[in-house]
Amino acid sequence: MALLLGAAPAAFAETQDCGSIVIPPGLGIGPGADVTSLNPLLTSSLYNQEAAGLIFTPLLWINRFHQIDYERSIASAVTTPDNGKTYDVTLRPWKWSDGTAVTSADVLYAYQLIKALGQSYAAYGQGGIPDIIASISAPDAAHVHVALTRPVNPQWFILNGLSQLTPLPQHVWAHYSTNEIWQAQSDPAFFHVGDGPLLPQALNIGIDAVFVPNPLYGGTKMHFSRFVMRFESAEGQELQAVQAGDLDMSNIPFDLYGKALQLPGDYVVTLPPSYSWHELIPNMANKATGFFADVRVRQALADAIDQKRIIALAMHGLGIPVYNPVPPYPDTFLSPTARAGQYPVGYDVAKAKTLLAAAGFLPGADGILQKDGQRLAFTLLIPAGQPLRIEIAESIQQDLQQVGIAMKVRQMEFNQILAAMVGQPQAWEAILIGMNLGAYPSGEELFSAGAALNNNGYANPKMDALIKQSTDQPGLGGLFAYQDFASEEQPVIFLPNERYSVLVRKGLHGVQDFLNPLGAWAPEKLYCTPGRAN
Amino acid sequence: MTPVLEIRGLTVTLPRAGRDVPILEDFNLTIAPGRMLALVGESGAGKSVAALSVLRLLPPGAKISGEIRLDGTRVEKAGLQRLRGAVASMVFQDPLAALNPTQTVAAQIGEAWRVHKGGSKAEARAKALALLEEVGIADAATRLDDYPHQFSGGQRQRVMIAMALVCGPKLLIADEPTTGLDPLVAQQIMSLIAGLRRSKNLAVLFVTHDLSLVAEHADEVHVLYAGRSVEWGAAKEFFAQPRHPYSAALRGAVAWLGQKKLAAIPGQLPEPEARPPGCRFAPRCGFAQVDCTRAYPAPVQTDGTIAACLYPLQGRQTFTPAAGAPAAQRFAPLLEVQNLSLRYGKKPVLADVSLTVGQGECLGIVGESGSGKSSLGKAILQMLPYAGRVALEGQDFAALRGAKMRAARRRVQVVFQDPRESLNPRLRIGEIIAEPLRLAGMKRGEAAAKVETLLHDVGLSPALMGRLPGSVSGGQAQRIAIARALAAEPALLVLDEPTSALDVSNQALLLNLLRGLAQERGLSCLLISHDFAVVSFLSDRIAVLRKGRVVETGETSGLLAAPRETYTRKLVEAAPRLQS
Amino acid sequence: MSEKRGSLLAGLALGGAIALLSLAGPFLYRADPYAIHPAYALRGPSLAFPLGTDELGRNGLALLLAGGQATLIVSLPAALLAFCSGLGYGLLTGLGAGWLDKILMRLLDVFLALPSLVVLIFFAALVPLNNVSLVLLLGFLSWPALARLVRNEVVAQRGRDFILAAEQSGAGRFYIARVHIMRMIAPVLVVNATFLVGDTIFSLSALSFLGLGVQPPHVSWGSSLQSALDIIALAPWWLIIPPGLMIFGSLLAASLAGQGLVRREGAR
Amino acid sequence: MVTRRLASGAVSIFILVTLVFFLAHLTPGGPAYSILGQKSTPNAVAALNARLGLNASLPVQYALWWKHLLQGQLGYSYLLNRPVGALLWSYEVNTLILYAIAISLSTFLAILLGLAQGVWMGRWPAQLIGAFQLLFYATPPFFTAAMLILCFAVWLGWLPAGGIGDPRLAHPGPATYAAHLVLPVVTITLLTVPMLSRYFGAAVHEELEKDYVRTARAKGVGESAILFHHVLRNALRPLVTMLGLSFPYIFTGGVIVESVFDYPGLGWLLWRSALEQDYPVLVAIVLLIGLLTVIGNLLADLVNGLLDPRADYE
Repeated sequence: MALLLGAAPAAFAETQDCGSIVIPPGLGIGPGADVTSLNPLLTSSLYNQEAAGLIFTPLLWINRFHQIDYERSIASAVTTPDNGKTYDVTLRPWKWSDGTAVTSADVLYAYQLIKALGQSYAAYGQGGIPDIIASISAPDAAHVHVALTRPVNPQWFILNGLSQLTPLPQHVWAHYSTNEIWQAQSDPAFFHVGDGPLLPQALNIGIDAVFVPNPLYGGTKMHFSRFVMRFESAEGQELQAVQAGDLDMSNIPFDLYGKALQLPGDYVVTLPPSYSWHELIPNMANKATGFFADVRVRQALADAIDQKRIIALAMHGLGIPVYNPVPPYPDTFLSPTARAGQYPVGYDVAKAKTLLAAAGFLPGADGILQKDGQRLAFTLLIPAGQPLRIEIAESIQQDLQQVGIAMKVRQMEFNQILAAMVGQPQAWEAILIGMNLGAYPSGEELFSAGAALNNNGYANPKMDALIKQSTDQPGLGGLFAYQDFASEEQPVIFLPNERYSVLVRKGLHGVQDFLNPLGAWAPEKLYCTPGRAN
Repeated sequence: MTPVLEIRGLTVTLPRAGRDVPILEDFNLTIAPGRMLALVGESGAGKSVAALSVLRLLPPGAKISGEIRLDGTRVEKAGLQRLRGAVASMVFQDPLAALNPTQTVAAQIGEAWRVHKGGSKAEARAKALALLEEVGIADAATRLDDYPHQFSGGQRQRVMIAMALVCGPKLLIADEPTTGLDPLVAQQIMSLIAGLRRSKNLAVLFVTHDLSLVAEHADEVHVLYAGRSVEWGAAKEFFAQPRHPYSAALRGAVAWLGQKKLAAIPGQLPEPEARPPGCRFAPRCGFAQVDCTRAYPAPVQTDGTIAACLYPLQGRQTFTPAAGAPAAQRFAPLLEVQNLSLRYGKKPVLADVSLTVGQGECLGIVGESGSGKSSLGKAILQMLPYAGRVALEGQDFAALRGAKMRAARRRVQVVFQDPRESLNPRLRIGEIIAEPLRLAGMKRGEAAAKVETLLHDVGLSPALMGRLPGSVSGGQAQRIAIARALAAEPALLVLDEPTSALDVSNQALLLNLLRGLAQERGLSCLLISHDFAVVSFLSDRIAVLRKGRVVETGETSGLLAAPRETYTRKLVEAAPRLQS
Repeated sequence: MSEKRGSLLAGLALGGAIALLSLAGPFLYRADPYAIHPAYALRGPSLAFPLGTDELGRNGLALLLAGGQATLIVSLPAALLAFCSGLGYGLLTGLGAGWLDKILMRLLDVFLALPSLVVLIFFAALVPLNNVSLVLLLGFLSWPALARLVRNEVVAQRGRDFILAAEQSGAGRFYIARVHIMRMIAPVLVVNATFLVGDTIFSLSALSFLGLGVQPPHVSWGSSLQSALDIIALAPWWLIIPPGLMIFGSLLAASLAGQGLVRREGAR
Repeated sequence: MVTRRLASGAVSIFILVTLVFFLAHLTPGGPAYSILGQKSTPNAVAALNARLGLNASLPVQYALWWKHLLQGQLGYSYLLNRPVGALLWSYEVNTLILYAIAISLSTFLAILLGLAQGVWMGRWPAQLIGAFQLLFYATPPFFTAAMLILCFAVWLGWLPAGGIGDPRLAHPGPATYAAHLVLPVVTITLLTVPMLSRYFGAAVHEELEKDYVRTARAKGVGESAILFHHVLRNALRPLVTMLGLSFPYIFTGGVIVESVFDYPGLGWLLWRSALEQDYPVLVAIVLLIGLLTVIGNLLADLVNGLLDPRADYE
């Protein structure tokens, strides 16, 4: 599955300073939303992470292929002498924007702040942080020693856990209480000291977030003097804005992809898909839809749904089918069978029908399958007002109709769906939602029994064991076995992930490298050539 | 000396239901400077149309033919504005509606001045002040910046007159200026107009339906009936002996003071669309002959006035008032009202009113507007909360509740002033009259029969049962209201200004009907009115009300002959009396 | 007279045509509105698809007819519900005792100032969204305006002489309401009933902006218009104009009929 | 008079705010889920609710809210982490600009059309205006908006389809800010003019039939002088009352216009805060709407008091 890597970067024509760059949050990820917090520990939304990532350089920068790019990380090396229980991190000489050196104390401070925030910490539990750490110490200014409570798969802990310990300006933040830090999370003045490429100048509610280059930034210099994240809240408007010169880049809504291609001057960059997928969560805990507990029903659902048609119709061809819990791009963590494209499930209406028959479902008078009185019918909840999700749901509804499953669709406010999903198992039957993953696609938070994000009552001892192996045993063997078994189990019905395209204004380049599907931006990669009206 | 106003062969048509209907036909009139001509007729006779056509103020769609000359010059569409207010100006019936509610008096009078004479605002203001003093507004200087609603009815009419005379016109056209005013105030306005006439040598065209009003002031009288002139000439001659039967009948129908018998004019005033051929009064005329109906009679110069009648009245038929009222009988008490007082919010309306109404007796309540007479009626009808004791046949209303109260209230029924308002426009007449019967539980069939007899009792044909109130005249509507009241078989009938919204002929009919009913059924009634003559015609005893207090009560003829209180004497003098 | 009756007839004719088209349409034009034809997505009008296709390639005309059916079977009963509750509330306020009038009027002011959006989201979350709940929801949105109108009209009529006369003969409050008040406020009621129909259709279409109206794959005029708005940059005029005109047509029919009735009743 | 009116207005607002406060809190879901999104886990939600003070009992939260209000604080927006006061003001400015232009334009047009309709009642100009009123009265705002965008933004490309050109940004100067305003203003105008002009036309026609106009003519005053000195002033009174009363109606229309044009005004903020259950912002906006409605009515009555000395406006 060769993936188009977008236009090869133009030859190094004579570059010029870009002046102001204005882009919306959520480029390559989804419809943007306002930036509401600049604190990396409190940013629950991807859009906030993009903004915080500009101010603070991460301990470990994870690139598009989920490998650590030490060029852009503050850590210069991470070693695990006992292969999984203790870790030594060496820091690179790095400076805060006020000249103070970035030291191991800043890393320790970040850890203590995460501990203090407890459940309020946005990524609590991810990669085991913070409970998995038994002790953390700073032998000297350039080294951090971490000892865990138990030996784990180093790749899992480094990529998902250790990467969270972004050094924070202890000499500035220590004066404030945790509550004050929480309260000031959207106040640019609080973040005047940072070690990332940019510093926040203003956060105008409902309008934009303005950044300026960090004078003491250790990395390569920026090619612009002002970086503005503009909050356009409707995708339709963004195309218009790029043409009008209000924006330098914008997502292209799928339906408008054809039109975007013909726009004069500006050019389209199609990005690799973000590290996420869509999923149809069948609720096994709800008595009304007990039939989801039968794996054959779930497999039949996966076989009945034509993912290619969804990609063609809803995503206008810009998407990749997903059959297991490891997104196929990048293929770093794909199991050999997945890499070869052999999945236990796939669009096969006949197979779906035989599976359902084997599971004991017989067609009722209205053509809908039923088993001892219970019709194979359920209502799918989808977030209101999102055309992409509506079209996916409508396509699935038609597919399931063919195999005798009746699915009704209902739109609901996003936060009400989440509330039902997390707190009221009897209040929902199935939900269509997207799921983003950390750098190491382990499933300990998703599918192990009672996991934080396991909301549909799925529990399977073999799945728990495999997940444990993928997080605790070194090497990728565990991960491969887990993903193959999950593909067979379909704890949630995996659905295609969309590939966003970005419309870029004439004269602006380096977009491909600037955008990293995991959400971190590299602003220094952007440069301009003449002919760009500023 | 050229006449101020000459009207030759004036015919005016108005669009009604898609057709142009002649309202006024072949109307001729001349008024010399300083003379007052009274244009008299019942509503619908076309007198207002005549007045409005002088200055072309007719409603849109009106078509006019014939010639009008003002101070010698022909009135044309062009140059109309120059004439209006300068050569001739008008005063209307309802002064509150005729004045702009949101502009000060000074501004509105000033406007009349500046439209013709220009000049500065201050100059106009001074002129307005002068005129206000001239028309008798007390301390006019402080009232200049007041608004119309801050003046009484009479004062507002004075303001209108000031506005009309500010540019010193030669002719004042007054369209029923005193209708709707209390008799005392009306008399003051009449004397004001008469005074101005003399002091400014002003010609006045005075339009009215009330003969008694103009008897003392008019130099000439011109009577209109159904759009045609029937009689015109010197006032002295006219009042001495009206020559046209309609003029005579009109005089007979007016309730002069002390009159015990009213000569009601039979039949109805014809609608403009359905005017009979020949003499239009023939169908209702006592002296009509066959040839009256062939062609419209040419005007004939009699030894007094000119009359358009083939058989003008000769000799001196005088109208002698009937003999004195029957001796006062003693009546057993039916309604007792003791120290009744009543307030609207904080404003006191009635204070310590006591009176009694005997079995079969008719008690009159006379008072000017604002005296609280209507409130007294409503209090007795239990429609308003009050303090004090009201008892019917010994039973105090205050002690009653629920069904007992409802039964007691049924025994007191009411007839309101405005016939249009007292009937639900969307209910059939049969249903309206049957309402009290249906409320008492009577079946539909039985009620219908009762309604027919009631209609007969009030002199209406049962054919009206299926029709809606909108299709009957004011007089007929009032009689339907009476029928409804009788349906409840009341012991006491409260009549709140029953005749003041009616035409003279309908008034006479109604008063005779009420009188007949009272005698036949031994019905006791409470007649409330500001018109002393109407009250004196019906009631056995009269109570005079002033600012919420009973000033004097007494047997009718005694009170008329020798009123004890000065206020009562002034009221009696203002009432229309037969000119001997 | 002709001009008054003219607009009434025009309104009824237009309203009748739209109702007929929407209620009978789906049976006449057999195409399945929800069948997806990927190959024909977003096509302009053609022989196969007289009103073009939407972004999933579904038949535009079939969607319009199905949308009409969905819109009318919800908005007409909702208008009836709003009419009855508005009338009831208005009569109660107008005829009830003084203190009751004060309280109910105060409550009415609150409802009129309350942004319907908040109420909608509250009910939409609690009540399962089906046609019945939509009727209740829409009914709830439109009754306050009528209630205030009825109350003011009743208070105006309450003091009139013929009512005082009826009370004098022992008429109770219900008799007065039934015989006198209803006949007097009939013109106001009739006129506003027609405007109410327009309002509910409009509100249902507005609801779809919140994703609360008719649920996918079913469509209402409002939801098709709304999804067309999402891709307005592609100028899919065949997806915007037909549903828009249908809503516009029904509102126009309602106000034409209402206008005609106003003049006819007003003339008396 | 004014105090009594303000008191009853205050009572209405109190009920309104209380109703919305409890209604919003009782709606299932909650701001925590909007904030956490996919990362909503039971513990994270509980911790966030604790921090936002949402797990206190409702009456306690309600009392707290009033305490803060009385101290002049409107609380903190959960989603935008900003004090509500500043937040409201930045959105309100946009709405005020939009409404100021739209309503003054509509009133001006309404008076012109109303006058023409009143004076020529029955003749062709009045019927033409009547037809215009009927047509646009029946047009739902989002259909008008859709057609305007289709014609001017997409086909002709003269105007932006929506959003707001912020004057403070380097690229879009005041010109583009104005360009973004055109279509929303036109939509609101087409929404309000039919209603206002029909109302005003009827008032003008009614005044023209009144007796004092005949008296003015009898004084020799010219027709146009009568129209502007006498009739216009008295006909304005019902229009002013109508404007005072129509604030909620225009605001609801505005919410739709702002969301269709994605114009970040108060209506749009109400829309979002209601969807994402950002309670402090939602309740603050409702409080603001209540205040503006009561003040709007009061202002209308005061202005009418000036126009008509007769009524001591109760």
